[in-house]
Amino acid sequence: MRLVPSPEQDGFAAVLHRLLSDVDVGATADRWALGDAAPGRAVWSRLAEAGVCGLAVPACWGGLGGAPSDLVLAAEELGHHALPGPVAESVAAVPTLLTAVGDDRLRSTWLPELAAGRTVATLAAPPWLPYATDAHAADLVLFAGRDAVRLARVGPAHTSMDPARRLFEVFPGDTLAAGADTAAVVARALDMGVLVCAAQLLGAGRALLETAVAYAQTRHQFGRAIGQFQAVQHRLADVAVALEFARPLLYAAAVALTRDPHDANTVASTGNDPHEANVVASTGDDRQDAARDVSAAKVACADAANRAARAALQVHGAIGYTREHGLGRWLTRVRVLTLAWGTPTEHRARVAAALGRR
Amino acid sequence: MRLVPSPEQDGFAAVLHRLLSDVDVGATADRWALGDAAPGRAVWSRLAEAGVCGLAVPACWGGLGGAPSDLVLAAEELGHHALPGPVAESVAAVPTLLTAVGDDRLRSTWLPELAAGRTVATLAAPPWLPYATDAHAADLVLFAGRDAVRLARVGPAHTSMDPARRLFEVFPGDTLAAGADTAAVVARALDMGVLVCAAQLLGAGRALLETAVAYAQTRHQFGRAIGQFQAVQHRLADVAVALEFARPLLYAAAVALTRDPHDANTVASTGNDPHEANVVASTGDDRQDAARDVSAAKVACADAANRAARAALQVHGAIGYTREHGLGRWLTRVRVLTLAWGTPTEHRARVAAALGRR
Amino acid sequence: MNLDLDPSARSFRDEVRAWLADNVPATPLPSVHTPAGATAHRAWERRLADARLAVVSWPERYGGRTAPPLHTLLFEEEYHAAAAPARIGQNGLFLLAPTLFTHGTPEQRDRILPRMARADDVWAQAWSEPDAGSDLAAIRSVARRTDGGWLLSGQKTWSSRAAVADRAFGLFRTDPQARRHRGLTCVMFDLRAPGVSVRGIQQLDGEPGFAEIFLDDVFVPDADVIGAPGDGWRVAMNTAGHERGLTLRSPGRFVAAAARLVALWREAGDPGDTGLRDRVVDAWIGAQAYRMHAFAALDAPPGPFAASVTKLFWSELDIALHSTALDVLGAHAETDAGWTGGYLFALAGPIYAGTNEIQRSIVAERVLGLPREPNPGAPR
Amino acid sequence: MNLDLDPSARSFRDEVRAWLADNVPATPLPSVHTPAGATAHRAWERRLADARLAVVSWPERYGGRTAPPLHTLLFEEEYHAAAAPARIGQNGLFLLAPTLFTHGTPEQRDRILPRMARADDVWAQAWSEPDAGSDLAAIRSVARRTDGGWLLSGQKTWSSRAAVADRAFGLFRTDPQARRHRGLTCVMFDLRAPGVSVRGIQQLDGEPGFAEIFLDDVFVPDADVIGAPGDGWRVAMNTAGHERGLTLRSPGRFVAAAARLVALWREAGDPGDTGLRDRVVDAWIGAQAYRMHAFAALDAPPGPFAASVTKLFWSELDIALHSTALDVLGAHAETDAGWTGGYLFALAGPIYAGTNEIQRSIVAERVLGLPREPNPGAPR
Repeated sequence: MRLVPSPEQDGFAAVLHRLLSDVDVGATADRWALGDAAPGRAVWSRLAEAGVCGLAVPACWGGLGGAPSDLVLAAEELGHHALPGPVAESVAAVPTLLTAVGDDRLRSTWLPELAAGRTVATLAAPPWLPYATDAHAADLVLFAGRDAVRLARVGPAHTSMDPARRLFEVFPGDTLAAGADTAAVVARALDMGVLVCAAQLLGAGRALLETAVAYAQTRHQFGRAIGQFQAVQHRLADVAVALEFARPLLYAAAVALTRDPHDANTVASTGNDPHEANVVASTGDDRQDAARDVSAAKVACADAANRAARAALQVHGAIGYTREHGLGRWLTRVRVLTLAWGTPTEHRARVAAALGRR
Repeated sequence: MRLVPSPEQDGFAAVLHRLLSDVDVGATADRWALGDAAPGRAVWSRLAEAGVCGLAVPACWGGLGGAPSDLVLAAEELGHHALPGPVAESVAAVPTLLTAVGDDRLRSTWLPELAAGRTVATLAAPPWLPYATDAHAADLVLFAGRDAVRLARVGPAHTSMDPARRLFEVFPGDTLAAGADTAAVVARALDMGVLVCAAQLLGAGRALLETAVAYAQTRHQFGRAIGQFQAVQHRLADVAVALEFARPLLYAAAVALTRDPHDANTVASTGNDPHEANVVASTGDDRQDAARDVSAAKVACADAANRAARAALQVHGAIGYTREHGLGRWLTRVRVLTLAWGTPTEHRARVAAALGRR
Repeated sequence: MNLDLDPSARSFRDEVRAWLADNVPATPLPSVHTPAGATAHRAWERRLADARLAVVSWPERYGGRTAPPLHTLLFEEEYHAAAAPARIGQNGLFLLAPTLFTHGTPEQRDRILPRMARADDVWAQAWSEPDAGSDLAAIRSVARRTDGGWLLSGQKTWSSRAAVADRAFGLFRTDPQARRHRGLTCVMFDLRAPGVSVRGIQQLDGEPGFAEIFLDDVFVPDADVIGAPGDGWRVAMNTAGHERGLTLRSPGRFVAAAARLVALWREAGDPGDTGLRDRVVDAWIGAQAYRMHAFAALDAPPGPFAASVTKLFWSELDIALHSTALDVLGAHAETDAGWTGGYLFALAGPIYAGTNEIQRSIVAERVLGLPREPNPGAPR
Repeated sequence: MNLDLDPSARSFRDEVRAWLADNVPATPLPSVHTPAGATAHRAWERRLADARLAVVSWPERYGGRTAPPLHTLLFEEEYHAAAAPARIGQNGLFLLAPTLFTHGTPEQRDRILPRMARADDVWAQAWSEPDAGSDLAAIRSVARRTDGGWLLSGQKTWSSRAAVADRAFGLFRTDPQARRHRGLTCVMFDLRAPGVSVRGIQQLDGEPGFAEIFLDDVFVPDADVIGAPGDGWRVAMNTAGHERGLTLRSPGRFVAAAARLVALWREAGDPGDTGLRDRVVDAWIGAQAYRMHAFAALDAPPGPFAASVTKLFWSELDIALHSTALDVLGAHAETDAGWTGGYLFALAGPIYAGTNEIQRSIVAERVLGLPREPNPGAPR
């Protein structure tokens, strides 16, 4: 991994973009919102065929043993299309957890199924994830405490501001792993989830900007395209700047997670690119560096995506405020992902701690 | 006092505006910056003749016994012209202190002189005022602790970001008053200073907006007046909105200070206007209400003035960045007054305390 | 919020407060946009009208009390503080009625206002069209002259309340030769008349608050034209001022929302998070500013474009306030339908009643006096 | 900030760090804008040049090391982290030199660059005129053909470093018939030549960083024209890209400022103020973002208008960073000349090198592909 995607990674992202463009993700999300996960699970299977679901699963368990940067590229496309479902949980956090905790029986049961897209997993991990997202559509539900990983029993559901999302209370069940070593694994697995969440936000922000630009090019008022008005031009320019400078933080966070020693099981093989090593600001504590850089990426991607959301709605006007138009799928997703996987305030506090003061 | 100035108050403001327009305040400020207070003191005398310096001095000590709202109107004009000098100290805080503490000898010595503009006073009151502003040009320097008022000895000077301002370290000297009663008087006197500071900020913000509008009307680039570009139009519109909604908070704060019982010595006579009573949000604790409303006004006026400053500089471009143009007098004054007399954070904390939580 | 009021205002305020305490339903009514909800809200309006609280500022003959503007502000504060039901009649009460007081005939007022005050007639507004959103002067719907009246044809959209309303008012082109602002006429029409069809539009917040209205040779009598034919733009601008200003979005609404935010923060906010505290404080200050601004306006009547200044302020305040509430709730926010619904509704604020971009241009050119943007079709 | 580098980069970085530790003056040099300061800064540049650190990316024949771009980024990081002196030669080194590498002749490079690298010649830029600020194409200063060269006349303003510089470069109108962007030519001239007078302009931050230049039939030979006569706009746009991008305002500058802000906050900031903490963190994140963006650009060369995106980012970051520092200091801020001076200088960021309004229009139209604003004289 470098701070720009490799040609192979760009190709992978392009494949996913075509795959999701061919699917009616909007209709899938509407069905998902009604509690019908079948079309969504079908998309999930196709994504698994393309390799998305096995990126965080080691090759020995049927996965691809990809790097965090591969996850970032994939998640950005999933966010770009506002795909519903427990993406960060099932594609990143849970496989990372299961790879490092428990026993081989557990791994052989779940990891190949996750990689193949036949199993979808979700996760509660208070305080960042007080609920398990979309447990109704998941086959495996975990509960991660600070230093323990447990199976979870699913409780009552809550509707979300994002219609294509349902949140479930969970109760801790059988313990899979506990203790000091587990704490480090949990921290790393959650950071993988945060990384994927940040990538989804960046992708969603990019989609919102693209949609707003396209609309501003064609919508006419006062005898000209609204994209000719400075108010529209300058607002979208600011969005472009925010997205442009969030992306390198996201890629840098992926590099930092690659260097994190708790990564041994999955991506150690990618850590030796000399160029990559050039660009990481190291304090000598790889775990803290990774936490800091992941948090910085989440803050910046959420900020950029929220700017994009506000701007895109304002450019669209009333039409963007209708369910029918579909812009709302991105608007609500962005707001929800901003507060999930750690709020901006919580992530800023982590950066502050790394800067030497809480 | 009502939430809009009376015709008499508008007339008073107009007199001050003419008076200060006839003076070359810019040249006065330049001399003041060089340590020559004489021209500034001459302006001060003329302001005293117009009644400004006696507003917070009771009639029995040679003043006008004006209401806080009168001070607001006057201070807004002084801020509008960016007059140098310890305005809030000498016109509001120190007379309020001296009226309520110490003995008649002290009052007879200082209050008539202050009202006549022959004496200029300044004040240190940590943490809001760690230094005494412009002590080199003052005849009386006080030090206000939480529950004590002392004379101050003047120490080393520091230059300020605002060239027409010099800050002096002070050391507490003879005690003029101390004790629980004094604490309430100090709190009220400082709030009178904050009120005047907020009014200066609002006036400065208004001046910055006026200057920017005038420049945008005449400066041409790309074949048209720059005020025809939406980027300029919309930015200045936002400044106008901020100023428009800061003003009623300022006037409401003046009403709240009028109702504060510690006001007995100076402005009790104006507290019975039935209309005025309509509009004050009361919690039953007049001191806390006054503190809350003064803080809200300072926050809003500082915010509006800072927006005005940023916008005015941007509209002017490089010419506004030169000393020669004079815009800088308002730019630096606004920044300095924002942090003096309590920072926005400190004032928000006071509002929060009044809302039931620190 | 206690106000020390003169005896008349205090007595009015106390009456309103007591009546609301006795009468506001303990459980919220169903959504105003559903059939059951519409029925319940109409019944609520009749109870308000029976207490002579529906339209306190109107003359008594139309159901009001000829109350001074101060009383209207106090009524709104109490109404929102009590979390009383949404006003199903709001488009009539706050937009059409002020227009009729200015531009209507005595006959129109006598015929329309008493029924409006009791929600016997619920009104929708029908301004926008698919190609005339921000650019309202681009209206294409027409009113053609016919015997004793006009025949309306065309399509309206973003029509608030139309799905549950009885009647609507809007702008139609009566002179097809005239360009843009000219040749427009303000017309009232029956939403159940032959030739009218209404289709609800579901909003982001889940409510079908908007509708499209399709009109095909819908007859309206001359008596239902407001102002002179061809003078519709002037009439509409008068209405827009009310829409942008404090008649539709009164300070009481934001003062009540800020009080709820403060309560939420005290209950659920991280006490160590001073950044959050500062944003809660700023929302409270903003609501107070709007409130004090409105009280001040009682003594110093605002200028002709003041509603644009006001609209910019409350629409941004509303978003900041609700956004802060979501951040107080943190990871739990997305499950709180009350605050998330309020947030999504707030996001529409900078769009409806004339986008904030339009308002900023109006403030710049009409209030500040900046030179006009070179613009072939500005609606100002 | 430790970087794990490949051996060549590490060795270069270590050399730079060690040299700066040994050579950066313990007390800051006098202001570069004073005569004494200019002399001291020229001497400093010669020491840098003697260590072959003045222009590491340039070819060796001009005084450089032909170092890769990564080394330039590392040099800048070390230079700013060491709080080394301002570069008196910056307008030449970072603006004119890249222009000469693209548009200059070998003769010009041989003649000009070695002297520039040693500050034997200090260069000023002379773009703006009183009526051509944002609208650079409105330039009126002329270059009239004469025997063997050109005669320059007119007035330039906002000329950085002109008060202490030896030579300057700027745009002049060589074809009086051509309109706006056409008929302009990029010319170098001697600030001490007959017919030139320079007047310093005092800035808000107290420094005379700008000057006005008055030209009255100043002779320049043909050899001092950059590019073809009439092709000046294209040459100038190339220079402007460098001015807006990371050659003039490198990430190292902001990374160092953010580190100083973090240190200030740890030392003087209220530890209970999480709002302040969040702003310090945002400034640090912003500096990191710029840094990572620059490293990424080593592998994926940026598009033609990337410098506009970059300029918007660093100019806003600089203001936020310094504004936060003032708030860390609170009531004591105004007496801290270092941070207040930095704040005032940051305020100029959205103005110079093309106002941010111009940059936003460029990003919207050239990067995002929005339709062009109807504009008689856009310089893009």
